Parts: sequence; structure tokens; C-alpha cells
Amino acid sequence: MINLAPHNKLGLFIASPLIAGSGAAGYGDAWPPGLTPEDFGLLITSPISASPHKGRPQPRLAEIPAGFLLETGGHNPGFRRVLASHVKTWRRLETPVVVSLAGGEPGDRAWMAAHLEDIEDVIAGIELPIPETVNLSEASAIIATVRRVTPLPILARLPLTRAAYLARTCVVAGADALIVGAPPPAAWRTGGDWVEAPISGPVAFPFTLRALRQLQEMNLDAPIVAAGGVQSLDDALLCLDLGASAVQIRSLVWRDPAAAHRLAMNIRHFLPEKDSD
Amino acid sequence: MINLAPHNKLGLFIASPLIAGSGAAGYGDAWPPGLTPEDFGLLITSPISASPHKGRPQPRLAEIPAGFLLETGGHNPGFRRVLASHVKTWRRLETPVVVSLAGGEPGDRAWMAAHLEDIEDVIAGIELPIPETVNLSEASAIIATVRRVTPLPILARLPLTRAAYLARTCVVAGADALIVGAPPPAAWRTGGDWVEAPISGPVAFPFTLRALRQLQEMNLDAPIVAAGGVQSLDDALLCLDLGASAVQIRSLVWRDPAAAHRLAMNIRHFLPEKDSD
Amino acid sequence: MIQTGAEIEARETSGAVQILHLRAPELATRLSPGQAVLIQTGWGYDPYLRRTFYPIAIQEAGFSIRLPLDGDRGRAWLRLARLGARLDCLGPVGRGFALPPHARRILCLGQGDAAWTLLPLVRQAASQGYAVTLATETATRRQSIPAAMLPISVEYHIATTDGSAGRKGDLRALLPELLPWADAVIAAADMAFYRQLGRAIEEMRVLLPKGYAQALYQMDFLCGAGACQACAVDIAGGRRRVCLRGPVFDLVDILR
Amino acid sequence: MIQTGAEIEARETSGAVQILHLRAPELATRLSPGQAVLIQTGWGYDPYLRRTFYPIAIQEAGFSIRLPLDGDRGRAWLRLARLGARLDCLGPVGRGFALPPHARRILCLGQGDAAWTLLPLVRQAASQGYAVTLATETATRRQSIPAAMLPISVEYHIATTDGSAGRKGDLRALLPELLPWADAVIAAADMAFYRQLGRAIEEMRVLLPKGYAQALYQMDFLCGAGACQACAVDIAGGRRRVCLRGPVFDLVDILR
Ligand SMILES: Cc1cc2nc3c(=O)[nH]c(=O)nc-3n(C[C@H](O)[C@H](O)[C@H](O)COP(=O)(O)OP(=O)(O)OC[C@H]3O[C@@H](n4cnc5c(N)ncnc54)[C@H](O)[C@@H]3O)c2cc1C
Ligand SMILES: Cc1cc2nc3c(=O)[nH]c(=O)nc-3n(C[C@H](O)[C@H](O)[C@H](O)COP(=O)(O)OP(=O)(O)OC[C@H]3O[C@@H](n4cnc5c(N)ncnc54)[C@H](O)[C@@H]3O)c2cc1C
Ligand SMILES: Cc1cc2nc3c(=O)[nH]c(=O)nc-3n(C[C@H](O)[C@H](O)[C@H](O)COP(=O)(O)O)c2cc1C
Ligand SMILES: Cc1cc2nc3c(=O)[nH]c(=O)nc-3n(C[C@H](O)[C@H](O)[C@H](O)COP(=O)(O)O)c2cc1C
Ligand code: FES
Ligand code: FES
Repeated sequence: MINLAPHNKLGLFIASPLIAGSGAAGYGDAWPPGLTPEDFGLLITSPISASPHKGRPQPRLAEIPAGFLLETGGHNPGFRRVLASHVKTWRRLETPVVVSLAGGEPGDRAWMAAHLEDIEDVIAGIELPIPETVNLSEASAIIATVRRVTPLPILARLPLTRAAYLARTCVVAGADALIVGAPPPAAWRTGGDWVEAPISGPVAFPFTLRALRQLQEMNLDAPIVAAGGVQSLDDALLCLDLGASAVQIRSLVWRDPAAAHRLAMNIRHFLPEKDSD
Repeated sequence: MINLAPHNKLGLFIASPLIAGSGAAGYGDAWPPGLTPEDFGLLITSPISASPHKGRPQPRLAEIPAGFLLETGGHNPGFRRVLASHVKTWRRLETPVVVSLAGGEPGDRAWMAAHLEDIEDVIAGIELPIPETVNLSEASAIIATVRRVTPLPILARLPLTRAAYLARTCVVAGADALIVGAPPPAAWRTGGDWVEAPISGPVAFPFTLRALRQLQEMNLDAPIVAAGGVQSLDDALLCLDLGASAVQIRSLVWRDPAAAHRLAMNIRHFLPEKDSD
Repeated sequence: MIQTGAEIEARETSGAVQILHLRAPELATRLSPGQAVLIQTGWGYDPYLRRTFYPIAIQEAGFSIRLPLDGDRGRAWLRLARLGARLDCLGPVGRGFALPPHARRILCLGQGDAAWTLLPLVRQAASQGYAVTLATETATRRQSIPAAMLPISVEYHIATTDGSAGRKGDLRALLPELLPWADAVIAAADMAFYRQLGRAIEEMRVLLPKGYAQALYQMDFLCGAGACQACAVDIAGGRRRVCLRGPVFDLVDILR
Repeated sequence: MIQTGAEIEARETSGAVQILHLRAPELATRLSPGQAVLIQTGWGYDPYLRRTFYPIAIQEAGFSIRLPLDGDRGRAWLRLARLGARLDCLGPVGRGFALPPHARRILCLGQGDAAWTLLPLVRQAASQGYAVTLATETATRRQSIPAAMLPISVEYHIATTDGSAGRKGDLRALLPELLPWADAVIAAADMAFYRQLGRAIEEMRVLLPKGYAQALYQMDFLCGAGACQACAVDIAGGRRRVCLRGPVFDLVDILR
């Protein structure tokens, strides 16, 4: 087992270093063919906001060279309805579930985190996406306000191009692990409309590698999850080699579930020893 | 003619909106087959530093999905030798030349800019690359120190992912035009070694589009040069459509000079009217 | 939905249009008319997204897709792929057309290239003994479905924008003549036509009941599995994922 | 250097290795042994960089390239390209081998796949009346150049690491026997061998003079035109662009 929250009393133990990234399988209810929760060590839900969001109208998807942009606009049924619909499923799963909490009004994330207390036995942790343009004190505040209200492990997802800049602040503020992270946003025109979103797909991987290398030199005392553009066992092993304790996929789950399943089968042989216990 | 420095007494007049970006043709001495200075409205030199730099050893090049990373490590013969070798060529060219001044010790750029005075008749302007991680006051200082010592038009090249954040500060500090800009840095392993550099090629274009859209909304009173991943007439026209006065290419010059030449021929028909005089 | 290989068995070329016949027994047995198949194109990572196809024929051991000439590099790759090559397919995506059990006379209405997606349904209905009328609208004769591709029992009406075949004009003009006959309608067209169709049905039958008309909401999918949210549109009284609820909807749901 | 199309005229397959014969008259007349050609692969933007080839044959109207099986997707695309397809080429890049005017006996030394890049030079030298000896070292017999591909006048020595052909071992072992005979040396190998070669020449002739040995510094290019600085290496007393100063250097320049 890998512990993604070694300094947290609860810990966050995962049996495989492969994580289904935010939205890869919706709220754990949308599995592409041939994939099951057992393929993953951890499942992160789509981001949830305090109130429901319709997200943005079409178009939401644009293809770019070697990847795509997906702008859902934060489409989600809202905190209460997600819990009402899915807690039963999460309880049944063998794979631990981390709930991703999107921003919104100040206090929203803390409010949601506090309400997760009732289902602390079902939830393995909380993911906090750190927005692209925050400064250090804003990043710190996002984590600290949630840290204050919950003992659950916190995984902070950092923007890749600024991960090195933000990492230590996030750990100090109480993040148990860092997801590295969110690819940089870009834009593309499709039909007459524009889609603007973080880049997804293989195109994101070079940014992931750079951020991992930067963090490796910082010797942070927190496990790192590599995310962004991972497509193959080679990609995943390179991330583990660069100090990541686990690897997150999403685009691959959507585009090629069979390849994701193969990756899930093969990566089990490469559990990083330093983090197992 | 397009004036890229409308508020500068000297002005910076270009006959075509296509610019040979920094290093596309070295110091104006390395033209891929089929391309000549006449294909471009402006030629920007490779970045020059006050003292010579050997740059980095091999490997310098890595291929990434839909693009590449090129890390020369600032390889250049230094300010004095570049001028000694190339001023004669620049004087003969019909195409105006902008000199790119790399950073280094504090004061280096100002020293170089001041020494360009002697050849003010040969040089049409100065490009100042703004590093990826500067804050507003650092960006401001880079431009202001050069502005103080030279009347030459200044083109500030902004990091694409932070262009909107830095743009107004740079204009206020004295930039005559903004090059938008430098693609975000990434890393790739080749052989056993790492190459770390801004992404180049088609993979950069979605970042250019996003930055242009952000700047369009800011109504800055400074011409904008689109740069990063432009591969075709369609790409170039989209940039002009988003408010750019000119478009810069480099990867395309290297990879497909014939396509660059076709673009040069075709884009002349699409001079943006608002900037011509 | 499964992920499976499909072998290119044959290629038909008619002008600039290609039709590929693919062998994929496992997928074919699951596939209904109106459902989509997502096919991976290219080697490597560009283009990254699968291309969405609505098969124009479904047989026991395979299905066929149509490739009009366009600028897309994914479809260009398919046009050049060799016979015998294996394509990676995800499918079937979503819910297809359902032949209404109590109807006997089915009117199929197809517009432009979307008309071709009706072909499997037309053949299925004809073979099951329904009385089928197909009416299509295309820009010119070239785009329209050759009559020879239809079962002999099908009544076929053509409208072309340029008048090069059938009636000159659009599908709407055929409705007054055909609607009264039909006790079920199946359509593949754009939203503007669906609105016209809704109005025409209401005029003729006073109200548009659920179960009377089915319509294909044609779009491109990313995951096809309900995970990515790329396909959410305002339909059936909310913002719904077309890959789960569609791509075939009751016309009532499309219009409200 | 020019940019021009090259048509795939023929494809030879030997085991997993392909040899493509390309028709490109304009480029062929400019091309010398040891120079490189940069070929665009794939459709669209991936892979973006051209692949660098050192032709293994140069004729009046074309040239040939060798494609060993490897994981590269650009070369995979070339392996699958159809006869008649036109490839976009940039070349020739840099300076090739120059047959030394005052020499009569030329020793060519090739290591691994690089040995093949000597073939055009070997043929040129033989046809111009030089006495030519070719010595190669490969891992096994399979990688070595078949004797039938050489002009009949060429003396051919083989070493293989596994002993499956010729002498078991590396090229070094052949030097004492061959060097004294040669009044010029041409090599295509790695740096380690170039250093050994330099030492062997010094032992035999007291010093390594300029003009005695030429060596290919094989690398991949981006622009091939001196603009991008991707190819700068420490050579000839400085950090030089191989596409301008090389890829063929005097051995003296490679070693200092
Ligand atoms: C609407 C809006 C849009 C924005 N858009 C962007 C954007 O697109 N991109 C963007 O980057 N920012 C953007 N910002 C700015 C961003 O939100 C922060 O203001 C910015 O990152 C400042 O961070 P800070 O205050 O923590 O820096 P400070 O902590 O105030 O940094 C000040 C100084 O501290 C030093 N310093 C800081 N960090 C380190 C370190 N790790 N090591 C050593 N020294 C250090 C530096 O020398 C620096 O000059 C935006 C802000 C707003 C309000
Ligand atoms: C070694 C090192 C590495 C670094 N690496 C990075 C890196 O990778 N990425 C990175 O982004 N930074 C990095 N930084 C930080 C960067 O250099 C600056 O410190 C940072 O951008 C702060 O900018 P600032 O001081 O101008 O922000 P400030 O002006 O101090 O911003 C403070 C506050 O002002 C407000 N503000 C700022 N800009 C705007 C605006 N446009 N509109 C409205 N409100 C605004 C914001 O609310 C913000 O919270 C690094 C610094 C160092 C020293
Ligand atoms: C529009 C968009 C929204 C995303 N939101 C989140 C999020 O809230 N939390 C998160 O961890 N990852 C988020 N991601 C990242 C993915 O979940 C995934 O971990 C990451 O992109 C992995 O890269 P891949 O998609 O290339 O595999 C988002 C990505 C995109 C494009
Ligand atoms: C390693 C590297 C260094 C660069 N240095 C500069 C520079 O100093 N000044 C500049 O304007 N552009 C610089 N660029 C950007 C290019 O000059 C060019 O304008 C830009 O990349 C255009 O994108 P393209 O290469 O995709 O056409 C650099 C790019 C790379 C990859
Ligand atoms: S295509 Fe992914 S949710 Fe519908
Ligand atoms: S390959 Fe560009 S400078 Fe040599």
C-alpha cells in the first residue's frame, strides 16, 4: 500500500499507484467499457460546488494539436445532490474515493468540507484545485480554511506552470499531498465559438515533467501525484522515477479505456518502495 | 505600411505583417532555402547578451507531441562580436532589424541599449524578452531601465500564460509594442538527458490564442505582435482577427521554409487596415 | 458499449465520397440504427480525439461508415487506410431508434448527410414488414441516397435545393402530403427542421404526442460513456449528456 | 540546400530493414556522400521535426535511404508510405566527404549502422580509380553490408561482435593490418572509436596530420541552415554548428 497522507492520522492508503483523475469516471458512476474501480488505487470525483451549476452551453470540446480542450464550465449537480445520489455507491466501492471541491463564494469549500464529516468513513480525502492565478497567500488561505474544519487528508492540485512556486506554501498550509497538477489553460476556435480550458492529452505531459523535476529538487515532505497527459506505462514510470508516489490519468480513460486498463494491470508491478509500508 | 511604434517619434514601419521571430534566421545571416529577408516585414535577431555565452552542451533538442523543445542555453557570441560581424549586413537589408537583448547582470541590457545609439540608423528597435517568473515591478524595471537610455522603439516579449497580467505594466513602463509572446516552458527526456525550454511548434498556438483574446479585451494602446505556433495563413489571419498588428514565425521557418514563403506571399493581401497609414 | 477492433473489408468510392465496410462481429450484434461508433484515427497522438460515426449500414458481422471529402485529418487518415487494417472502435454509443410496436406506417425524414444515418433503420423497418416512406432533402442529386440502396418496398421521395433531382426545394414542402399517412415519424435533420416538423405535426394532428416522432440529435462524442460532460446540451427539460440520453430522442424532448 | 519533393520509386525489404529508393533529380545532383537530407514525415503536425537521413546511395536522379526497424513514429510512417508518394526533403545539409586529390589508397572504416553512410563514398572512390578498402564492425552478420552491394574492386573486411561473420571483435583489431597501407582514411563511427583511431594513426605515423583522416559526426538536424543552433557541439576548437561545419570533419578537428 502507498500512503498518500503519511502525516495525517487517518492516512490515505492506495493499493495501486494509478489514480482516476477528477472526472475520469464522473462521480464513480460513469465507467468506460472494460474499466472498473478495481483498476485504480484511488478515484477522484468531478469537482463539486456548493450549489448546482449548469456549466457552459455547447461547444465544450475543441481539438488541438496532440490533445484537446474541454470546458465544462464547472457543470455539476451541487454538493447536496451529489452526496444524495452517490454516497451509497462510494460506500460499496473497494477503491477509496476523494471528493474534489470546486471554489465559489468564500466559505463554500469550508462549508462543504465540514459537511463531509458525516460521511468521513466513506470519503478518503478532499481534493482542492488551486486556481491558475492565485498568489501565495490566496493559495494558503484556500487550504487553511479547509484544514481548519476537517481531519480528512487534503490533496492540493497545483497549476503545473506555477507548481514549484506554490508547492511549499500549500504544504505549510496543511496539504497532505500535492497533485502536480493542472495543465496551463489555452484557447481554440471551433465553429464560430471559442473554447478556453486547460490543455488535455499528450500535449500536457511535457509540462507535467517540468513541474515534477522542479519539485524533486525541493525535497518537500509530502507525497506527489503526477497528473497531466500520462498515456502509457513509460510515461507513468518516468513520473514515478521523478519522485511521484502515484500517477493520475483522465484523458486516456476517455479516449482509450483498453490502454488505461493495460496500464492499470502493468503498473502494479512498479510500486515505489520508499512509500509503501 | 504598419507602424508598430505609433507613439514613438522614430516609429517602426513594416511593409508586411509577417515577422521573422527571434532566431528564425540567426542574426540575419542564416536563411533556410527559398526564404529571403524580403519575405518579412521585420527581422528579430537571436537574443544577444553583453558577454559571449557558449550555451548548453548537447542535447539541445527534444521532440514533444506536435512540437519540440529547443534549449540553446542563450548561446550567442556576445554584444560586441555580433555587432562587429553583422552590422554591415543589417545596413544592406531592406527589411528593418530589431535586436533582441537577453538579460544577464543588472545593467547589462541598459548598457547594450545605450551602445546601440551608435547604429541607431541601422536598428529599427529593441526586443526585450520578459522572463517567465517576474512580478510586475520586475517587469516594469526591465523596460524602464532600457527606455531611459534609448529612443529606439521597444518591443516587450511577454510570457503567454501571464501576458494579460503583465501587459499594462509593460506599456506603462515604456514598451511601444507587445510580442505575445513566449510559450510556457516544459521538459522532455531524450536519451538519458533532459531538455527544458518553452514549447515550440503547433503545440504553442492554443496558448497564443488565449493570450490574444485576453489582451483584446484590455484595449491596450499598443500594437500587438502574435507569436507562438503560427503555421499557416489561417493561423495568421486568426491572430490578426484577434487584434494583432503583425504575426511572428520561427518554427515554421525552420521546419518548412516553402510553407513560410507561401505564407509570406499570401499574407500581404491581408494588411490590417486600422494600423496602416 | 465495448472497445473492439474493426477490419476494413472493402472500400467503395463514389466521386469524392468513400464508404468503408468494416468487419466487427461483436460490435455489429450490439449496434442499433441511430447509435454512434467512435473510431480512433491516425498513429500516435494526433489527432487525439476519436471520430464519431453514425453507421449507414449494419449487418450481422459488421457495419459501414460514410466518409465525405472534408478537411479533417482524422477522416483523411481513414480515407487512406489500407484494406485489412484494424480500426479501434468504441461503441455503440447511446440509444438508437426504436421501431414503435403499434405503428404500421413509418415516415422517415432525412436532411443532407444526416439522411444517410436513417438507412439502417429504413432497412430494418422494411424487413420487419412496416410500410416505410423515406423522404430526403439534399443540396444536389449527388448527395442523395441512390434508390438502389433502398429495399424495394420503400417509397422514396427526394427534394433537392438545386432541383437536380426530385422536387426542387426543401423537405417541408413534402410534409403536407406525407404526414397524414404516417403513424410514426423518424427524423435525422437539424434543429430548425425539427421545429418545423413539430409545428407541422401539431397542425395536422392537433397535438404532438410523446412516442409519435423520434429524432436524431447528431453530435461528436469524446468518451461516449457519460464521464466527460463534453456532450451536454439543453434537451429534454435540462442540460443532459447526449451520449447517455440520446443521440435519438423523442421529438417532444428535443423541442422542449 | 533546396527544398524539394522526392518520390518513393521502390522499396526493398530485407528482414526488418527497409531501403527506400527516392527519385529527386534536383536534390541528387547537389548531394555528396556524407551529407544529410531532412525528410518530413506524417501528415499534419505530429511528428513535427523532420527526420535526418544520411543516404546510402546517390544516383543521377535520386538517392536511397535505409530504415532499420525502431520505435520512431516518423520512420514508421515512412515504412508504411506508398510507392509513388512524394516526400518533402530539405538538403543537402552541410559538407560531405571530399576525396583527397593526392591520395590513391583509401581506407573506409564503418561502425554499426553508420557504416552504411560510407557506401556512396566507397562507390564514388572506386569509380574514380582509387584503391578502396572497406572495413566494418557490426553486432551480427545481419547488420553488415552485403558484399554484393560493393563495387567489385573494393577490398572488404568484416568484424562482428558475435563472430557471426568475419573476425570476431571490433574494428580496432583490424587497424594494425590496414592502416599502414592507407594514404587516406574515411570513417563513420562513434567518438570512442575516433579517439582510438587517432591514437592508432599517431602510433603508426608519429603524428596525425590534417587532411589524412575524415570522419562523419552523425547527428539529427532541425533547420540544417545554421539558424536554430540545435546542432552546436564542441568540435574544431569551439562550440560549432555541425550543419554548417560538418557533418564531415577532419579527424584532427573532431579530436581537439
Ligand atoms: C485578475 C488577476 C489576474 C492575475 N493573473 C495572473 C496570471 O495570469 N499569472 C500570474 O502569475 N499571476 C496573475 N495574477 C497575480 C497573482 O494572483 C498574484 O498576485 C501573484 O502571483 C503575486 O503573488 P504573491 O503576492 O504571492 O507574490 P509576492 O509574495 O508578493 O512576491 C513578491 C516578491 O517575493 C519574492 N518571492 C516570491 N516568491 C518567491 C519564491 N518562491 N522564492 C523566492 N522569492 C520569492 C519575489 O522576489 C517577488 O518579487 C493575477 C492577479 C489578479 C488579481
Ligand atoms: C525563484 C522564484 C520563482 C518564481 N516562480 C514563479 C512562477 O513559476 N510562476 C509565477 O507566477 N510566479 C513565480 N514567482 C513569483 C513572481 O516572481 C512574482 O513574485 C509574482 O508574480 C508576484 O507578482 P507581484 O509581486 O507583482 O504581485 P503583487 O502585485 O504583489 O500582487 C499582490 C496582489 O495584488 C493583486 N493584483 C496583482 N495583479 C493584479 C491585477 N492584474 N489585477 C488586479 N489585482 C491584481 C492581487 O490580488 C494579488 O493578490 C517566482 C519568484 C521567484 C523569486
Ligand atoms: C476542464 C478541466 C477541469 C479539470 N478539473 C479538475 C479538477 O477539478 N481537479 C483535478 O484534480 N483535476 C482536474 N482536471 C485535471 C484532470 O482531472 C486530470 O487529472 C488531469 O488532466 C490529468 O491529465 P490527463 O487528462 O491528460 O490524463 C481538469 C482538467 C480539465 C481539462
Ligand atoms: C529556446 C527559445 C528561446 C527563445 N528566445 C526568444 C527570444 O529571446 N526572443 C523572442 O522574441 N522570441 C524568442 N523565442 C520565441 C521565438 O523567437 C518565436 O518568436 C516564437 O517561438 C514563435 O513561435 P514559433 O517558433 O512556434 O513560430 C524563443 C523560443 C525558444 C523556444
Ligand atoms: S461524450 Fe463524454 S459524457 Fe457524453
Ligand atoms: S540544425 Fe539548425 S543550426 Fe544546425
